[in-house]
Amino acid sequence: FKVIMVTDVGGLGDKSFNDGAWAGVLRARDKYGIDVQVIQSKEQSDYVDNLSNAAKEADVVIAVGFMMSNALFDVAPQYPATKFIGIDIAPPEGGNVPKNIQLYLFKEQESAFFVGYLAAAMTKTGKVGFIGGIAIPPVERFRYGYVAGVKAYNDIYGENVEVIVGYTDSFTDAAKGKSMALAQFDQGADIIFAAAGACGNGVIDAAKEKSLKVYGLDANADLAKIVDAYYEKGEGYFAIGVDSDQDYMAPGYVLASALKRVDNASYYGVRDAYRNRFKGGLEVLGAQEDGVGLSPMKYTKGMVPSRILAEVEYLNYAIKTGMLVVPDNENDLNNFTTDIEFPF
Amino acid sequence: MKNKISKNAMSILVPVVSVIIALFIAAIVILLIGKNPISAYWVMLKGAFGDKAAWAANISKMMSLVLTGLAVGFGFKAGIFNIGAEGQMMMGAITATFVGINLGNVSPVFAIPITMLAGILGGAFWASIAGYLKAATGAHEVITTIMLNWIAVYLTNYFVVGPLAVGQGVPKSPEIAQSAQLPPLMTVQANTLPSGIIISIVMAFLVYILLEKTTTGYEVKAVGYNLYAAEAGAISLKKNIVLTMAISGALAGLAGALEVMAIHHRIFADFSGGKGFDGISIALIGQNNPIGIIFAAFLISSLRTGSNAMQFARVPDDIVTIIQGIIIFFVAADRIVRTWILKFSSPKGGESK
Amino acid sequence: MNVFEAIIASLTSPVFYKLMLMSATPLIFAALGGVFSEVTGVTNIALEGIMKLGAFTAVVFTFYTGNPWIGLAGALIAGVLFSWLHAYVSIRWSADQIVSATALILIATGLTAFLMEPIFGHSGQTDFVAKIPKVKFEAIQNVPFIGEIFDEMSIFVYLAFIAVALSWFLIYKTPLGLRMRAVGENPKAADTLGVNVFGIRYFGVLMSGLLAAFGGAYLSIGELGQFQENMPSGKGFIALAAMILGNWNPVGAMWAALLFGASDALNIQLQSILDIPPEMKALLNLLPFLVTIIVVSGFVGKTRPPAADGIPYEKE
Amino acid sequence: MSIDLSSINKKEYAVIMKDIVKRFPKVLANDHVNFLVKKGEVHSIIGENGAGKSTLMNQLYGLYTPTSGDIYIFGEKKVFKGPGDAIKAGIGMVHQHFMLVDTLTVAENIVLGSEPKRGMTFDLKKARKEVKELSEKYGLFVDVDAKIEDIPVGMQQRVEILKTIYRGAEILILDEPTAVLTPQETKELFEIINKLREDGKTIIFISHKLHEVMEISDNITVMRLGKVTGHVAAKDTNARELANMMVGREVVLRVEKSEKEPGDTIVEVEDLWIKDNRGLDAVRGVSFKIRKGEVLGVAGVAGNGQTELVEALTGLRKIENGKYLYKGEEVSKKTVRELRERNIGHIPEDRFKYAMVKEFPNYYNMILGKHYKEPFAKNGFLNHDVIYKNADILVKRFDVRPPDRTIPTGNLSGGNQQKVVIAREVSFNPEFIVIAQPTRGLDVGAIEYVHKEILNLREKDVAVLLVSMELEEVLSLSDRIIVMYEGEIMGEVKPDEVTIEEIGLMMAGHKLEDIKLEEKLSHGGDSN
Ligand SMILES: Nc1ncnc2c1ncn2[C@@H]1O[C@H](COP(=O)(O)OP(=O)(O)OP(=O)(O)O)[C@@H](O)[C@H]1O
Ligand SMILES: Nc1ncnc2c1ncn2[C@@H]1O[C@H](COP(=O)(O)OP(=O)(O)OP(=O)(O)O)[C@@H](O)[C@H]1O
Ligand SMILES: [Mg+2]
Ligand SMILES: [Mg+2]
Repeated sequence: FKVIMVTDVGGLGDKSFNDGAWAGVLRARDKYGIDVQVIQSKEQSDYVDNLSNAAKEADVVIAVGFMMSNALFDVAPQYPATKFIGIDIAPPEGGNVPKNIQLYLFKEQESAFFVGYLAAAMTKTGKVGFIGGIAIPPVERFRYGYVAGVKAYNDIYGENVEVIVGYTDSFTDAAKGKSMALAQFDQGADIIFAAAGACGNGVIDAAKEKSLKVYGLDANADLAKIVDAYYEKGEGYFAIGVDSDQDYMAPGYVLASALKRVDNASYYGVRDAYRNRFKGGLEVLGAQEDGVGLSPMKYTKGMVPSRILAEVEYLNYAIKTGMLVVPDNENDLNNFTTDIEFPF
Repeated sequence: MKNKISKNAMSILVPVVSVIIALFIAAIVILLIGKNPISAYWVMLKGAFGDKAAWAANISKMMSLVLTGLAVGFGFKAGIFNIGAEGQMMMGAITATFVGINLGNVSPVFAIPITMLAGILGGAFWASIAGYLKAATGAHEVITTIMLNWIAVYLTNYFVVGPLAVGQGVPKSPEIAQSAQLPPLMTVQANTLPSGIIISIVMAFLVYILLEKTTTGYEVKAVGYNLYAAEAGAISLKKNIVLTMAISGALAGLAGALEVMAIHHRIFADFSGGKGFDGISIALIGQNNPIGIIFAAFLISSLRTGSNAMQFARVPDDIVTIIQGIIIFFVAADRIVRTWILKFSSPKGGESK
Repeated sequence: MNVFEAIIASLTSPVFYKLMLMSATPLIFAALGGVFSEVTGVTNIALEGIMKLGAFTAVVFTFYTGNPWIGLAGALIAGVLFSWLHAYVSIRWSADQIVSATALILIATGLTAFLMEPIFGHSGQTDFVAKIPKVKFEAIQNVPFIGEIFDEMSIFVYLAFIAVALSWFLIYKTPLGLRMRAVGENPKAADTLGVNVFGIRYFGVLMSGLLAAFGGAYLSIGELGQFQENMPSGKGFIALAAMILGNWNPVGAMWAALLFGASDALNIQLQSILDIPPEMKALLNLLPFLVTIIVVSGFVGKTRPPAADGIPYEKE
Repeated sequence: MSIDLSSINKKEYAVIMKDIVKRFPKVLANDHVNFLVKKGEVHSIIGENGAGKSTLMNQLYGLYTPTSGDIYIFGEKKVFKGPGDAIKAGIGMVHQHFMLVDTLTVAENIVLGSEPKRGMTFDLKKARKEVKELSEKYGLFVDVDAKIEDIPVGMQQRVEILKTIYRGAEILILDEPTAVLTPQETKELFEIINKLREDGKTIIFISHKLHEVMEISDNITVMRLGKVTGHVAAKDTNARELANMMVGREVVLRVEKSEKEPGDTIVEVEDLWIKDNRGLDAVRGVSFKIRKGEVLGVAGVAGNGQTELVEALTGLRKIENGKYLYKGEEVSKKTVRELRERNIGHIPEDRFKYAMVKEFPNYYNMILGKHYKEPFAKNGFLNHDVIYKNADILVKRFDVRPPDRTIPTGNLSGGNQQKVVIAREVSFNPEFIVIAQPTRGLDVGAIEYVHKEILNLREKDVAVLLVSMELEEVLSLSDRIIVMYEGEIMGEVKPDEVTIEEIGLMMAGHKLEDIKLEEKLSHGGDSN
């Protein structure tokens, strides 16, 4: 039983969805002892070729990334015996998904909602930032959710936390991410959520640098010192990670990460195919399905008041139970209000 | 002068030997990471030429590489370094798409040439900006074309997430009208053999004729070699600079249009995949000769297609970028290669000149 | 806030100047590199590739030794060795310099991507490594506006300006500089006076490797502490433009790099200040490139390369 | 022809080049050359273009390595790895094509490679001072702070000489130093050479101008086809004999033009103003007329607006003000192409830069300027059959060597390149032609040829504007002569009604009427 994963041009090492999907494949390998391989695409026109070649060799082919949509729908019908998994790929315009394709989409807005709420609750300046890569749908869904999270906080507490938005128009230029983060910090934001691929590394770096300055620490200071300093000074700067758990990249400076469990998607897909339970069609993974969520905040839990943690937990519950629907488009976002009341 | 190798033979031998040397060096690298170069190359060969699908994939890539190579090579002939084929290709694709989606119900007989022309004009216009600025103000084309590349990238992004955006998922434009799509020559499963390749090759011959048989070619070359003499010889430099850029851009724009019409049927962010930049390598390997460029484009497309397959032998495809670099390095250092060839082909060994 | 107010707000903020310097620093280094090479008559469009290799090597050496200064040294050595390839074929074998430089860019791209897996166990981006520490100067720190600009500034930024001064001094005030300029303008004339044309050209190209690698190292271990596959993101080409715009003069190149940095900073700040739809914000990213084109064609007009730039020198 | 070194006193000779062979891939440039120069003499080398003179000297200066043969300097055997070694041995060379760095100043050019230092910096002050002192000592006036690109050729020549003296050269090689000088400048140069000779320096002098050679040399070596064909002492020979020795046949040193009545006025220029590259007025209110079948010569020291005038008349430079009438039509705003369409021809002064595309084969260079017109092109396509035939005819008629239409023109010798250019312009059947410095650097044989062609044009009723710094040339070819100084015309004269002195005075900025007035005053009743 062989699984081949084909990446988009981002390739492995994006510390984002390609890496995430591969982690899921590896999890499946360890569990079921299957043969796995990854093929990376250099340019957009490689997709058809790589998927076709993979389809000839493998039982399951995973196409990672929304960029591969067209290629996937062109290739899959040609290889009916092979099962295809499309991650972050929406159904074709007509809506009919070929039988041998299982698509996974994510409710990015839900995970972004958590971090938006968290950021609004944690900001000392009344301003938070959002940095997008290119304004593609998943990035925009992150933004809708994030802004909705801030709005929810404002509604509940009658506050007026603002969101500053910027786009690097790149998923790779970390230097630009850093510059933009510094600019937003300068405009008064103290927490920034980066949904901009590798540009986010620059955002994290900027938060760390600014915090170090406030805390008066050096770069190697251990976590306990950071937490103490944060309380002592009563302020600090944070980045918020995206897709995978990026909290470890700068412990104490990444407040949380808005998870998109791409790994779960690829794992579910391979598992189902291996167990002959492959259904085909579209599955949208939200908080309910463990497809999105908030990182465990391994390093920053100690910095967040427990009441806020409890509120986020409750919001999670509200979303999972359908009490709360997070907007996934501009229109819904503009009309979004919340009347949630915490039971505690 | 005992072993005289003719000039023509040499101009073919140099790139061929360069390829061999590059493959040899890469083989050592592959060995170093503990893989078997022979099987890696075998998979690569099969990947590039092994079956119809491989050929289709290969030729699909080659289609626009020929054109971007011609675009850059044509500029070089006139002494202009057009680094901007990438941006011109994107602009060509944008304009072709614009026209392609707004065509309505017309016959392909009109739709295809009109869409193609739109791409040509888009690329030509974009390049002419640099040409015009050079002619009018002396602005260096290397600066302006680099900047125009970036602007084209951001404009493409803007169009596919803004005014042209359609549907959910990939930010993309709508599909161009069916009548504006170039039918494939052959379909092998999901791969198609685009009929655009015929247009590319015809263009190479047209460029050859333009350069060698027309007054425009004569003037372009004269300006490229010696602009002072050209000017004294009744050739308008300004007109020529703009014209050269326009033709160069038109070729790149056509590449963009063909990508849209023959392969993707729409535009999306980052769709050019650096083919405009590859044009530089291809022009250089093909020594700015239109016919040489056809072969150079085929070489690069084969390496690329083969490299995708090589990953199945678990050799990272980045090795192919290195191979491409080494080939071009030796094309640059052609004198070293010549010396080696002479040494190798002379019975006594050595004694050249 | 209207656009005009936003621009004023941006220009009066110290962060604008900080961002400008950060954006300009790698460009200054690489553009200086270009100046060194081309002043002696060898074009070097491989700056992008050398920066990339420099950025990567800096991280690799830091990764193995834990010491970013050794990383920097490694980057510089790599830059020099790598540019030696360009020097060797261009100078010794009269190679076409554009072709050879194009080759270097490809080799750097391939090599860094290829080596990431064996060294770090994954591709795309390297692990995080120690950065060259930021510096503070108490004296500057306390000046109101200026202090904020130079607060927590990378030492590379200072080095960039020192490099400009030193380069200017070397090129315009020393015998070596005189010889460099002579060789770039008329190598034969220099040769007839016993000046070692080849030696000077090697020096120019190797210096360009050193400086471009400096710029690359700034990107990786100066700011981010990591190498990413796309790293210089075209900055080497922009540096090339800065060199031309600066008329092949270190000080001119610096101004050009600062101009680019300023428009980049303005773009970034305006995005944070202006309340406009996302696609319009994305469009603001065009700003630095538009500004450069306008300046090149509007204000500066013709710049003049060294007369022998790009022309191999052959003795007989 | 070998020499026995034991039979001579090596110490007496500054230079002994023994059995020098220099082989280039395609030519044997020096074929067992023996060349001896005594200490303190001025020794000339003459020979046709391509005879191997420059090649021989380049070996003496360490630029080329001899294929075989030995070099002795002041009796000591030397092997030069590069010019640096030759400089150390006391040799200095002023090259045929100036070796100056245009963008550097005079002082910088002179000290380049042996710069005075202060600490690690280049001591410009000291350099300027040393150069000034040296320039005063030898009367070689230069503006130390001017950039080379801004100074006239005459001064560039002096810079070149100062470069060698600055390095303490004892042996000076001057390769065609007078090719670009005015008679006045040549005179000054000869004074300098004499001063240097008195100073004990040894000078090797190369020139195509035989009267100069006669004037300045002690001894003369003649080269032909890479070999030395003779040595003579200057006092034992004359110019005609030298010419014959060089070319191997009788040469006409001065062409005779026919008596001819010019036709109607075809070119009329009135109050012409033209700017130079720096935006300064280079031509200031010049007026003249040229008639059919008439050669109007323009004399003057280089840099007095002649180049700008030529460029303006051929459409290469903007005319700021004034009238330029051609056959009654105002053409001052016309482009090069529009002027060429009207049969205005141009033989530019800088062959390499303006006259041809080096890389193009002869057949392409022979149509440049009319390449877009029938019969060479039709509907935008070149007609190669016609182009080839045209080239074959011209190659034959103008005796281009080697007679091959496909050779890139840049690979021809200078004289043959000039033939290609002349062939083209003549074949375009001009009605008016602007000719600048047509014989610069050519040998006597080639000059004879070019002069004949110019007179042929005159015979064919073409109006000719001839700009030349060779006074002899202007005098022998022109019907009328105008002399330019600082952009203005000092006067118009007929060649047979003027003395060399008068022209010289005009070239130095004296107006003709003032000269005449002065002559009248000083000679009183003598003349009339
Ligand atoms: N660098 C070179 N490479 C190949 N051949 C050369 C080179 N330089 C000179 N030659 C050849 O050597 C011959 C002698 O050239 P040289 O320049 O010495 O002639 P010359 O006597 O100085 O002529 P002129 O009077 O025109 O200056 C030329 O005809 C040419 O064929
Ligand atoms: N660097 C060079 N490499 C190869 N061939 C050369 C070189 N320089 C000159 N030649 C050859 O030398 C021949 C004559 O060149 P050269 O310039 O010395 O002419 P010349 O006879 O001295 O005429 P002139 O005095 O008018 O310049 C040409 O055929 C040319 O091919
Ligand atoms: Mg010569
Ligand atoms: Mg000579």
